[in-house]
Amino acid sequence: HLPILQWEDKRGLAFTKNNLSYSSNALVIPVSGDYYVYAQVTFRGPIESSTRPNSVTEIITKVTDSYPEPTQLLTGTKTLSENGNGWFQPIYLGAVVSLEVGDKLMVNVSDIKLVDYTKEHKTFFGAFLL
Amino acid sequence: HLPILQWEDKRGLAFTKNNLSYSSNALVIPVSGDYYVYAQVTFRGPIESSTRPNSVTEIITKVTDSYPEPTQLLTGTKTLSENGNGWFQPIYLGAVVSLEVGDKLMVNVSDIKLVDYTKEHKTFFGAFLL
Amino acid sequence: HLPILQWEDKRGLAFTKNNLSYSSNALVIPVSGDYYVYAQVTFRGPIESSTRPNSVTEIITKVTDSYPEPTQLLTGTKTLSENGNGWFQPIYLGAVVSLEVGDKLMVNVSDIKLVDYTKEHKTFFGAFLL
Amino acid sequence: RRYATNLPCPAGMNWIETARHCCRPCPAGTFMLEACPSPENSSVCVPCPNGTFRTQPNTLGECQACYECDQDAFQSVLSNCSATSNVVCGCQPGHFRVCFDIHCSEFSCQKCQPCTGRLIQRPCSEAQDTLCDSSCKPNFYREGDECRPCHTSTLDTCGKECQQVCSSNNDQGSG
Repeated sequence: HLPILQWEDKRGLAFTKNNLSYSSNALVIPVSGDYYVYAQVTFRGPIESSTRPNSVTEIITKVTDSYPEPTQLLTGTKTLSENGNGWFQPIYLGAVVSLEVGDKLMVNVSDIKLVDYTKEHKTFFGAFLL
Repeated sequence: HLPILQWEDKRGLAFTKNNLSYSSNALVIPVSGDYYVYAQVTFRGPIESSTRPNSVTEIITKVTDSYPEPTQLLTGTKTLSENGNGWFQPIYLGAVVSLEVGDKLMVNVSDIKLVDYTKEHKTFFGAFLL
Repeated sequence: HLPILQWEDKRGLAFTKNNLSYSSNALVIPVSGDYYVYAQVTFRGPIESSTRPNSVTEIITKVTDSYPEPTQLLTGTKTLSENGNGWFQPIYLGAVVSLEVGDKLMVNVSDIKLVDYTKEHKTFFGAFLL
Repeated sequence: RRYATNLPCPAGMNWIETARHCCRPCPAGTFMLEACPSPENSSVCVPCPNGTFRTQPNTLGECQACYECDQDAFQSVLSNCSATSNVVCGCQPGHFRVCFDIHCSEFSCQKCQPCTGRLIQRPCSEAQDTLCDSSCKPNFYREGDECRPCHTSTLDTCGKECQQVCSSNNDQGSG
């Protein structure tokens, strides 16, 4: 599986409301229902790396007690065509999904080293109950 | 008009929740109100094709009994610069629109052959009442 | 600071619903709470211009009476690799933010001359209370 | 006006929606945990937790998260985040700043060019790359757009340009 992104959930704009809680890299669903789930990851090419990847991928995944395998809910895959290494590529995903209490939501990415973690308003993750 | 995408609404991540029903390629609005409407289409370059289009376009369109012409609600247009044909380009659109009961929502694309249908978490379409 | 986009809120797809009002380039928050805020800006290369910028940026910003400086809420930055100047690049942003009554939301862009204003379904901005 | 009108507060005070009166802002480096019970009293102001900051007096309920410098893109910390100021990032030694737009809100750090075999007209700095002299240093000859040391040339690799530069240096040397 693709590596899982870790999230800052205390400082600044990060907040977990209506008792959506965040633990071990996942948003934990407090009550069953339809949620709008969204995430943006800004990928960027570090300047010196000789090889630029062909593509970057972001996947919002669900792990649930009722099924041993993670389920891919939403996927954004983009090939890269910038030459040189100084590139930026944001991928936004969002949709309504049905979730059960206790379900866990995570964001997987093709390469954690390419994620721009420097500013909270460039890479973010959240959900709200409809 | 651009060709209309067809949607699988029975299996998997079917989005027909809160009695939004789906018929002849369109989401049918069950009750008037403001809806957040969204869609992502993942376009990809078919391997064998030599020519790559200059751009890809996704449009969320509304057809309503009160007006003979379809109305373009949201549009995403992206030029392509990847060389070769193994490219991927997701386009996400989402916004609040006022809809009447019976209105139909559809997704039009510049070229149906370029749409990545293989996985429902890469190309999806939905709406929810505010 | 980056220039602020102006919005047409009277005609067409005006997004000022559920008494969100719009004044001097900003959406004004009528009641405190958590809002899903979103905006799409379609950038395009003006035909006559020879030089293409390296990148385009869209930022949703908050101005509040409680703090003398604007706060960047959401940012999308994309480097460009299309050659020539007839390019298109949409950037969509959306997330939940906590806002106070009277707070103002604006959209800043790296270069106003590159914004495709021609159609309201290509560049749009809105919010709704959860 | 369609939303509750805020009564204008005297200079130096902010309207607090939840308390429905004006309060004096908390100083920079803190945030407002509890609004003042009345305009004459002070609010409960709490220092920004580690990793957050407020550069200005405010009546906000939290501090802003500090940015981080992009180590993978050869950025360096020019000044650390403090309770009253965000981190300031620059470029590691031997690198210069490449801005992504005219505002330079985003930049990456690129390796300075070494000017091998040339004199340096302007050294590399945070803002711009080294400016190399267009001509080669003494004892260096031009090969394409490179300057190569004479001692590395051999009889069969030493073309016209090389012979002009390197042999005349030898004459001077032995003369």
